[in-house]
Amino acid sequence: MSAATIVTLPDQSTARIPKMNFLTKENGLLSWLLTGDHKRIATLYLISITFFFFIGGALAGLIRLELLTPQTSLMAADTYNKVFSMHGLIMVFFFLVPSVPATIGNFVVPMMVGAKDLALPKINLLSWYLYVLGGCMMIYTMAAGGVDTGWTFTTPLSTHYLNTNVASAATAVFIAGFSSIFTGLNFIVTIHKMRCPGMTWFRLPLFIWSNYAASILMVLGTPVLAIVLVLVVLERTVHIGVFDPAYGGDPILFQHLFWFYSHPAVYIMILPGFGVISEVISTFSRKRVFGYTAVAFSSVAIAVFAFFVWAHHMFIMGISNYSAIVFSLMTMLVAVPSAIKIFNWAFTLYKGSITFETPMLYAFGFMGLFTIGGMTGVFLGSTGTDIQLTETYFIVAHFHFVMVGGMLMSFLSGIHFWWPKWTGRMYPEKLSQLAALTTFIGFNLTFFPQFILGTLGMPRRYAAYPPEFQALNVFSTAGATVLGVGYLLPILYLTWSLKYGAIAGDNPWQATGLEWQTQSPPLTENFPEIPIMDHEAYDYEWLEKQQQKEVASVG
Amino acid sequence: MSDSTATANGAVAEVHHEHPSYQRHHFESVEQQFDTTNFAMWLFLLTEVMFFGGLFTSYLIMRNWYYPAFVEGSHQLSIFWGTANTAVLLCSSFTMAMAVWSAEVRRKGMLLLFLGLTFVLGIGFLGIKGIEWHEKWEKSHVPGLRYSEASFLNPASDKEVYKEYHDKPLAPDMAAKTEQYFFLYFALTGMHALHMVIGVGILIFIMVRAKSGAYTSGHVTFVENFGLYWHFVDIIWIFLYPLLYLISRY
Amino acid sequence: MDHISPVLWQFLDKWLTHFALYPPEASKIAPEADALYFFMILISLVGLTLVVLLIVAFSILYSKKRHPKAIQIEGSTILEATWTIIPLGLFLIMFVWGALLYFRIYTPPANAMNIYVVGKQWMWKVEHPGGQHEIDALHVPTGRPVQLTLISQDVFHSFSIPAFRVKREAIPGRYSTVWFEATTPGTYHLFCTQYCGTNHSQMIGDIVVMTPDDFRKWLEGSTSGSSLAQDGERLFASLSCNACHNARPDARGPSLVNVYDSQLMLSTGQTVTADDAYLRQAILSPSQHITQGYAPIMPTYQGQVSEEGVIELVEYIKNLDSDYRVQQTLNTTDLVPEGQAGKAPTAGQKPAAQKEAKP
Amino acid sequence: MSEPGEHNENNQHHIVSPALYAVILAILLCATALTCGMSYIDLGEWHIAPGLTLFWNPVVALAIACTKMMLVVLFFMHVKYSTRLTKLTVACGLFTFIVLIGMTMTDYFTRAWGRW
Repeated sequence: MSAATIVTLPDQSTARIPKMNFLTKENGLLSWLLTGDHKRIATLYLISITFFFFIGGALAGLIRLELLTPQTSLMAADTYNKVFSMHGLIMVFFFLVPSVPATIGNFVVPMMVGAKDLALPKINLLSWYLYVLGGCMMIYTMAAGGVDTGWTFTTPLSTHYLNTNVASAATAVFIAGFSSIFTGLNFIVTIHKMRCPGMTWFRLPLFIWSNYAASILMVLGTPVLAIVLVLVVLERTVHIGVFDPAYGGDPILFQHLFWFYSHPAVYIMILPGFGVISEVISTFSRKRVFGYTAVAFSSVAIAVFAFFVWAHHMFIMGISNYSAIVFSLMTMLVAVPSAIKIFNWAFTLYKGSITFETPMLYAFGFMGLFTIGGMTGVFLGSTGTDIQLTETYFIVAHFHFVMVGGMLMSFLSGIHFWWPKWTGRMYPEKLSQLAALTTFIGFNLTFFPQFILGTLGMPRRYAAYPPEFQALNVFSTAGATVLGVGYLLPILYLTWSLKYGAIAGDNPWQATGLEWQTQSPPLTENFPEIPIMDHEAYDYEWLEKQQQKEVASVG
Repeated sequence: MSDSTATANGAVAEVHHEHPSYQRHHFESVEQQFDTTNFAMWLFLLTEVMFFGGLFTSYLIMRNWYYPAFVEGSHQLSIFWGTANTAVLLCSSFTMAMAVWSAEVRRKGMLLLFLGLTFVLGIGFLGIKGIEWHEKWEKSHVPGLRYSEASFLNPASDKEVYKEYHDKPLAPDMAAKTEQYFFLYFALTGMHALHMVIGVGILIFIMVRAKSGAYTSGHVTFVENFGLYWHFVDIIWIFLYPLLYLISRY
Repeated sequence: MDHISPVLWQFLDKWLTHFALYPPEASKIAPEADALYFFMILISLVGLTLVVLLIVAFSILYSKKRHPKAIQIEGSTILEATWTIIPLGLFLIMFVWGALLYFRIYTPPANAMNIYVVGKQWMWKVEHPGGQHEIDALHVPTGRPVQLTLISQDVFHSFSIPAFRVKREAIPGRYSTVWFEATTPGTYHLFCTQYCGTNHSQMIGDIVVMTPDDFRKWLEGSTSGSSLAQDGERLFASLSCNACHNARPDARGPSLVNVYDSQLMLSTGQTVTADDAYLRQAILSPSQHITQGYAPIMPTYQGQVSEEGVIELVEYIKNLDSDYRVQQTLNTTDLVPEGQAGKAPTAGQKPAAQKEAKP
Repeated sequence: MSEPGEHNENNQHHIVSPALYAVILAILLCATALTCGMSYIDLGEWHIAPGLTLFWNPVVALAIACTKMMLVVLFFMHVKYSTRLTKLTVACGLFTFIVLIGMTMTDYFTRAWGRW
């Protein structure tokens, strides 16, 4: 063990990947498509969301290219509208929502609670099939000419004024929504009912707490999105409905119902990311997370408050000003738990023994970017500043700081962190550190100028813009190129590592979670026998004793 | 959620205790399996509550805004069929509860009888709903597809309803809002009927399996969970009935 | 600039000459909005610096090289309470400050001059009370509060003037209002910021702020010949509104004289203020707005009158302070002479004091 | 939130007797008849404040519906005999449902207060 790293790998000349593991258990395509194993489903999810991430990313690239010049020089305005709509729809519903829960969560949640599988393996598989079905609908939508509603389906634009493929896009989101409901449902049931003996609620890793909170939001929020999309499609078909102002309907009602899901949805996206960060920070500073209870309950608090803040998307849209004040106040309250988390993570480092492997670098990136993203969220939650900043690039920048700077950073952090467990092999450390750095620099170059653009008043969703905004847009596009490289690198070296990476052994990070106490890649039912949890979460002293015992018994 | 064991077996040879064939591999005990699936069903019902929640919210707002239109729209519904349907659905809930009871006390004949009764009542409900919808079509009260405001602009022309309620003619702009009422009527009852159709479909599946004795050997989970679903659909109707049918009948 | 500048320095030069971190402050509210904005920036910077400092300092002090053995700490209630209460306090300050600003921006003063704005795919139509029509442009004077009454005739649009720090959505089917008082003459951007379909990015325009003198000249120079109220009068006549809404004893509809801004008792027993929004609703969906003592016989004008038409009617009713006008209303030659246009009537609390001069 | 020892205990399946089911059904049918009958009687209204009136008919109808729902939930759906977790789940669903409707209504009911 060198001084700069905690990585402990087995002797490479003798080490082998265990012959029996979930990847080698059965062979053939059918054994994957009909599997009930959460780890295989997680793998299927990982492949499919990566696919959609790169489609969404390519669309983002097109957006940035178009915005290089003030005119609509690369594509016509309606093409641009379709491109950003598809970018939003794909990234939100087919990448961000399922990203951490359906891949990493699916993979580690049962292991962390010490179960053989998720409670409902077939529902888990069904959820993946629904995801794929929704994804196919989305690809069909794109092939059939796209949709240009923006990802928010704003009525009456989406119901009466567009003749693009709104119905198929709504169906795609509807189906993907049920995929997300089933994942959330499965997690809640698993966390309640499948914990191994000794695993009390306060011995659960924080990753479980945050996924639990996100799952509550999925189960309770998503159906409202489903019904609102049904109403939109109905209104498009029969040309009458409750959102139609010409017939006495109220378009703001759509906003209420849509944001009732879609605001909690951003917590669905970010909460699991919080969980990853808790795991990573603790592991690489060799310390129990500072104020475990506070961090755990702050996740639950976010989940509860999330349902009281949705109308902050509508401050200037004509809701009652009294109502706006109430929602603004609740928004301020929901910001507090996030602040608590940030400081608790920072103080986890205090008196730790810190090393700087790739997951930790991503986690540091996350903390910086999420602080900016979170603080700018307060700008938008405060009614007065919201008037100036909403619907401009400030919103775009804020959202991307939270979602890309927060969620994607934590997703990449988690992927690197659990990669050895997943595949049994290490990724190349130096290259991945480079990728983390590239991503961080590229990200800031891309999205920081957008804060200034937004403050200057540049509206979002503009295919063409006044020429004085060009300089900052050029910076942003340049940054996007760097960011693109940062995202392509992991896909290359992670694929490479599948065959050539160093053998990782059971627990390369010396982490305490139950998932690290089994072989890598794990067995089909995770543990040779159901573990008994006899220590607190993040108990590094327990781990040390355990290892000494093993050494002693081998000796 | 059937009881076949498709889950791949553990790689390492595990020492298995004897357990019933319907116990899924990743559970430690039958009780755990029952608890888990039962809880999952409840969570699924939560999503259903929120699914209808969006519709109920829309309904409440529109009703508040266009109360006169909702009153006269509601007068167009048949209170007889509506009440009859409520009774039918409540009875089907009772027979479903009895079916679960039969499974628990392991009486196959009784189980089949009560499942059959539930099925018949479910179909009966859908049939009555069909009659009502057909009547709406005949009277041109299907929003967007076949709609006429005649019964509201000139209630006297609609003799049967007029005889009973003596509705005053609605102003033209308010008469137009009756379309909102019927839009919500069809959205709410349509969504409810869709759930009934799914329920009846699963009921057929259960009856087939019950015939082979699958649920009368101690494994009642699936019947019990389906019962929860069926009662939930009943509860939705319990609210739809006063909200849609019983607006200002005096 | 049709193409990307080929030479880097040209680009940098352009950037440096145009460089700005925030838009010009051209309205009375702008410095106030900026004060809150900069306060928030300051707090954010402090917070960010604190987090980064903590991370960097701890990373150096407690790196594995320096600090090979971690010391387990469970947590600290005092510290956690600190970073719960301090952010909460700061957020609450921002909340109160923001709310005060919000109410200020969305509560027009009583003496504001009213200008109507209709949004449609994809243009802004501006209607001055004096009858000046503008498309994708808005001329306003300095030193005078201006209230905009916004409506959309199709989808959501949003009327945004970054230099004034104000923005308000134009909602289909409902009036919304916003106000500002311009301070610096010049030309500023007007954007539609709510995505509204294909040519969303073309729905832009200019806000031209002029000195009061220039503004008066502009009003006189761009008059369309008749004021909004006069257009409304014609429409009122052609729709035969005066058949019922007259002050005769046997009138089937309530008299509209001085109705604007008065308290009306409705047939439902509610009392409402007859403001712009009420008048609009009463024209388009009359049955929900029946004045007590009248039968619900008024037909709806939904789909028959355009949003501009409704605005003209509202403006006409606003300025109606004698039944003489209603009686004479078919006689369209009997109109207000030109030159009154400069004194744009204002939507205010004291209708009698602000009426156009009668012939 | 936590449910200590939820693995093994509390699984004594409470089997409700058919007689109780029949009684519940009878009450439900009576309640249906009652709510139907009540709708033909004008129960009047309560003027709480100018512009804010409470009509008793829908209140009574909804109260009866809620009672019926409670009976179905408690007995037909066995919640009365279920774990605290199930009860909490039901409560959670009702709570979110009320938040959706209630918080949306805060907007609609206060729009009339101001001149915006």
